[in-house]
Amino acid sequence: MSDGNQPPANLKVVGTRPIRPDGVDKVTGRAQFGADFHLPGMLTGRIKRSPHAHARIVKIDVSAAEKLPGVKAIVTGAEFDVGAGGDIEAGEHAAAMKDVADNCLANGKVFYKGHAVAAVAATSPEIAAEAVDLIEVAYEVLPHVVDVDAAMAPGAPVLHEDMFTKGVMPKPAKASNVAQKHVMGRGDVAGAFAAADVVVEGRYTTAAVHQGYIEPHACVAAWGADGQSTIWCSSQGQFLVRAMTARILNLPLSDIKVIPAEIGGGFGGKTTVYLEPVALALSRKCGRPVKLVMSREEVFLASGPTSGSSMDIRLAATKDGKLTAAEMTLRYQAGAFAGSPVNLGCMTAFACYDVEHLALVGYDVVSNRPKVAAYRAPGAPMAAFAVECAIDDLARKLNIDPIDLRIRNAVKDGAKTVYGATVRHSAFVETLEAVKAHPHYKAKLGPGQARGVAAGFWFNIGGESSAAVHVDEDGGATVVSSNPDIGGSRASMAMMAAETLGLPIERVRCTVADTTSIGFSGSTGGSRVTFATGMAVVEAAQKVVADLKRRAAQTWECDVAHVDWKDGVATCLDPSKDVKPLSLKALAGKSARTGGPIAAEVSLNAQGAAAGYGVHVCDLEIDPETGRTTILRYTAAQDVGRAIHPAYVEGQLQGGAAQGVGWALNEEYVYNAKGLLDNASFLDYRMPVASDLPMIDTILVEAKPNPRHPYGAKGVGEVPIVPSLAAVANAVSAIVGRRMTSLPLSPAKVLAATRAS
Amino acid sequence: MARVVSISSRFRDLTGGLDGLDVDARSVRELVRMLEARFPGLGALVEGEMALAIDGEIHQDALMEPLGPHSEVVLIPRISGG
Amino acid sequence: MSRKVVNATVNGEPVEFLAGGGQSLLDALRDELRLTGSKEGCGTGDCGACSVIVDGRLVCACLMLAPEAEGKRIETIEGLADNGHLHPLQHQFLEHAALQCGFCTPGLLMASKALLDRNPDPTETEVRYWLAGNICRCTGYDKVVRAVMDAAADLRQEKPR
Amino acid sequence: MSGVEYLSPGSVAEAVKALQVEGARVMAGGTDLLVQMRVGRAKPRVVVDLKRIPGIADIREQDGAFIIGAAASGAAIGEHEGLRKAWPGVVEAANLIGSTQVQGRASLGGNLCNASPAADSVPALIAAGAACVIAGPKGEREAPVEAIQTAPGKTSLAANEVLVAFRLPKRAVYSGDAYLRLIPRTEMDIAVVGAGVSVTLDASGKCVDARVSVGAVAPTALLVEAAGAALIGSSFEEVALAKLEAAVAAAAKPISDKRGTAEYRTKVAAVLARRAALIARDRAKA
Repeated sequence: MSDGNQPPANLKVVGTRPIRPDGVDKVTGRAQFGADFHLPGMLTGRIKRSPHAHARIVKIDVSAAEKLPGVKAIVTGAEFDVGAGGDIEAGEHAAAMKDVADNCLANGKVFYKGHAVAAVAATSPEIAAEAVDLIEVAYEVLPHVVDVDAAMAPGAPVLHEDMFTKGVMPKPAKASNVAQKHVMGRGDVAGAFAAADVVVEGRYTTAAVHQGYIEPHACVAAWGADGQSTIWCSSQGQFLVRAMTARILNLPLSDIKVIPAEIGGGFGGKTTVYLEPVALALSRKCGRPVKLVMSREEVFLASGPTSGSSMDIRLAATKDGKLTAAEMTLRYQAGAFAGSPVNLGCMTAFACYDVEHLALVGYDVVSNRPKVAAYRAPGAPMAAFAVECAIDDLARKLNIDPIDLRIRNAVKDGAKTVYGATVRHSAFVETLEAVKAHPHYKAKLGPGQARGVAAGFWFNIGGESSAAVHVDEDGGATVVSSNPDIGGSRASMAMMAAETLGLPIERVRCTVADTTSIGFSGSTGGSRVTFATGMAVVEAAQKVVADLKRRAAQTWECDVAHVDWKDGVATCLDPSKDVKPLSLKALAGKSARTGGPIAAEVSLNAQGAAAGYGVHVCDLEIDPETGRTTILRYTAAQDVGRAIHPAYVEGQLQGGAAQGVGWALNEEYVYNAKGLLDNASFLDYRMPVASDLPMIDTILVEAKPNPRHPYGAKGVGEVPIVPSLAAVANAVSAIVGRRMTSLPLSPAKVLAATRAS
Repeated sequence: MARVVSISSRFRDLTGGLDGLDVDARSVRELVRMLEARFPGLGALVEGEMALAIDGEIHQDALMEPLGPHSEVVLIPRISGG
Repeated sequence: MSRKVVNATVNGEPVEFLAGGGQSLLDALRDELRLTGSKEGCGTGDCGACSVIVDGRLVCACLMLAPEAEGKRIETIEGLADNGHLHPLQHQFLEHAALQCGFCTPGLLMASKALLDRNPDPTETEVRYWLAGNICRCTGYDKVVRAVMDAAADLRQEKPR
Repeated sequence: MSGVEYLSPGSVAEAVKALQVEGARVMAGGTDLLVQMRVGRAKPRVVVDLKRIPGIADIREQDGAFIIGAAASGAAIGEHEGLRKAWPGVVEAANLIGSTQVQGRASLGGNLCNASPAADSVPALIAAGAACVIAGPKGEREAPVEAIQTAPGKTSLAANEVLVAFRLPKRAVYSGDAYLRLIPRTEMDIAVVGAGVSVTLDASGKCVDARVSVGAVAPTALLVEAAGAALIGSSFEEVALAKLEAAVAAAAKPISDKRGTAEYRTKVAAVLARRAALIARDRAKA
């Protein structure tokens, strides 16, 4: 569909709120997640992990562990043989496979507490645990660094002797912890600042935070004697797991079948591998299936998180509130290996606003922390925190309503972003206006309460997807999706197919296929599934409809152009024919005699994804004597194109906002003086619980459906975490009476600031 | 003449510090070939690892796209997400 | 390893299984009885994904030793639906889209059942505090709380007091 | 956890006997012990589960005093109306331990003997003047709650002693207690600071007796006698409350850790003690 076409009106299924096809499985305990598989003869795997923040591995002695009865296999990083080929797209960037392999099992050096060093497979969990204790690793402990600014400072312990900052001319002579420098911008920033009526500036920091999915990483791997293997696992992409596992063990893709389990949350954190290559290496060594499941402590120590950051920002504006220039330096922790999403931070920082003169510098910095993984709009929330706080300062300084100030500067269609894309089909202004008109924004605040507002942006993407639609002989249909269903996508896939076929939603089911049963697909991530895989589903359904029309025409002996398809029924438009309409059910029942099974599979590379914009409003109060914050009211508005299943779209907004509130108030990776993570548990990591939050109101702005998607969908999953950090921080700052620049806004920090101001 | 600009520092590394250049290419495939000829490694980088914004539209995999006589091509990192 | 025979009632059925002295009830349910509906999110009582009801009390199955189950009446998610008929809580969770990934859902449902068993008309605040031990990372709790409140209303209609 | 033996003695004497074995650990609710076993911090050879001992989880009133079995769950304590009325501070402290699920299991005995400086029920029990009934090979003895914890994770109980019950004294008229804690979230956290206060007033509302205890500001919960003394004789005027705050701040010797800084803990301990004192006073008047 080309630009300008509006998606069809009078939809029967799209936009309704049916029960998801996999719902009953998930409320009855029947759904099988990663750790729920059990095979005959299955062994339990367990991983030996580094107790140090930074150390050279001098020797790994597995001889005592090997002798323990019940131990069937032990592997170390030496087992890996990263095959040739380029990097693999994963999460927020192309994953350097050597790094992914070294992260799965260390190669010569450990870079953080919890870094995997060796793994065992044994006949019971108890024996596996004992064997891990018996593996002796001799370390030469090295100086460590965990803070991003400290890691950049001269004299900091260098993690990788072969890391020479990319993007710097000339190439640096000395290795450092700065993996890459990104520079982007336009215009005459210095001139614009010189001419500015008003300038605001600040230095902001955010803590590393974990995605916090409740299901720990889990898999079962079974090596076959013929070299063909099967992996059952919970991930955001079965094809990604296959690609990475194959590369790390240097195996052909067709010899690995990955069966996606239900996935207990991911938020980006399951767009890489930690366990699967290890489990398969163990299984290969002993010929028995091996199950590997992380403990919660291991999840915190060795998976995720996203970058902590430190940022400097300056904004220039005219006295009537027009932003004229901005400059920003972003320093993001990458963890142990290069690859923070700082480039995406730079690209998204000012994506909401039309700013003529821009200068952005980003640094991707390694330190002795776990390698970061994608987390919901990777890189964007931290940058938005700084930008939206600075804009709040500007609104205060100019005494302009914060929404009016944003409307004044909002990007509109046709504007050029700093990263080269032209803004299209955007409803950011409409979203801001919707918030301004909402009762929440007009509600009076009580004494001691304050309101924060902030906006956020995410690109949304398309990409490679496959889907099939099978018409059953009784007139129902099955959709075969290529993407793990992380938040209800079976429902949206089935709905789009039902809409296209003209079937009631109850007659369409959806299954998620393994790597051998459907064409390739990118991962469930980047807010791409409803858009891209949805497009494949609709195209497959359209092919089915074309086939059904052809069969009807054949039956009626008329021209297919004279067959109309509506609400699941073919009608003959040829007035010379006296025939009764044929339903999908009737056509399906006769499929054997009209050409055989009715099915279509479509693989495509979806283009034309439209970006999303969100605006959040947060009311809160603070106990002035303890610094504790209570969120009183929260509203999240978003430009969603068109909501296929509005309840699940609302759920994305609410869930993203809740994660952002956690990021703003309490969540953080806490390190001790030895560089060891000190709060690797839900207890001390402190994610929001039910009593921490109010209801979260949502406003779905459907002013600009994306004409590049058959039903107008835009990605919705990532945007809602982006505005929330600053929405909270702006309200807290208003109460405290000074700008709060460092997340999390823990009670101690807030109390200290309250007393100081 | 298509105008090629980049927001990636990898581009700058391979071009000896350039932020942009003009290339007389009619398609992305031709562009990749010409970039590779001029700056060894750059064509491969563009083909293998970069997304392209061509006249304002992002293409994650742009190799088959045509270029107009005055197309603006911005090389950007591939975007994925959580 | 010293394993003992444990006799208990699970979802109304008598069961017999072998339990190690240090084994958790959660491991016994999942590994011995293959009732994998109860999930392990943390193993330390901080997430509630393994919530089950033992002799009428809501507990984390990860914080109870399997041999303690001797003689106890255990209710798990697998027994919440009555002969294939969904419990009003299950029904309302689906109606409200109160689950996204569904991993915390069994625990949330069992915790909610324990609440409604003793408080048929809870306030929003009571629901939120009762469920504070059940972490959900997907939904922000909004739809979960609404589903529990509506299920409570359904149950009150079913069984007028 | 291979080779852990589980024992569930049917009497206190059997339990004491079971504890003679090297590496034996008492379990009441198990909500701390199982976590420690899970993360490898505790490696008991024998787990001695008290819950099958008759009466060990009972709560009973005896001439106005209350006997709370060491293994009575938080939920059972919260449901006991008489106890709730007489000792609301103790009950609210017990009910703050963990989630609803943890409440189904966690006990006062476990909370005390786990010997965490941040245990919620301990300051409330100390403020209440509660005594412990302890059984050992030589029979029973009693000790005040504040005499049990000696250091983080350490108690004054001998290896073969079992805490059987708590005895809460008979309530005077015009008396009340309260417990407050500070956590960053609303639920599920370990106390950053906790404060328990119990007061007795005369008919005019003047304080005639007061005990103030704070948690998570020292290696063990503290009984701050000077803070109690600050209230006695006062009618909770600002001067007396300021004195109470100063006494608490002076007594607090906190550490800085992942849960809070020493400075913050000291400040907030004083704030919470004052707030708890006022709630206790209001309850005493009611």
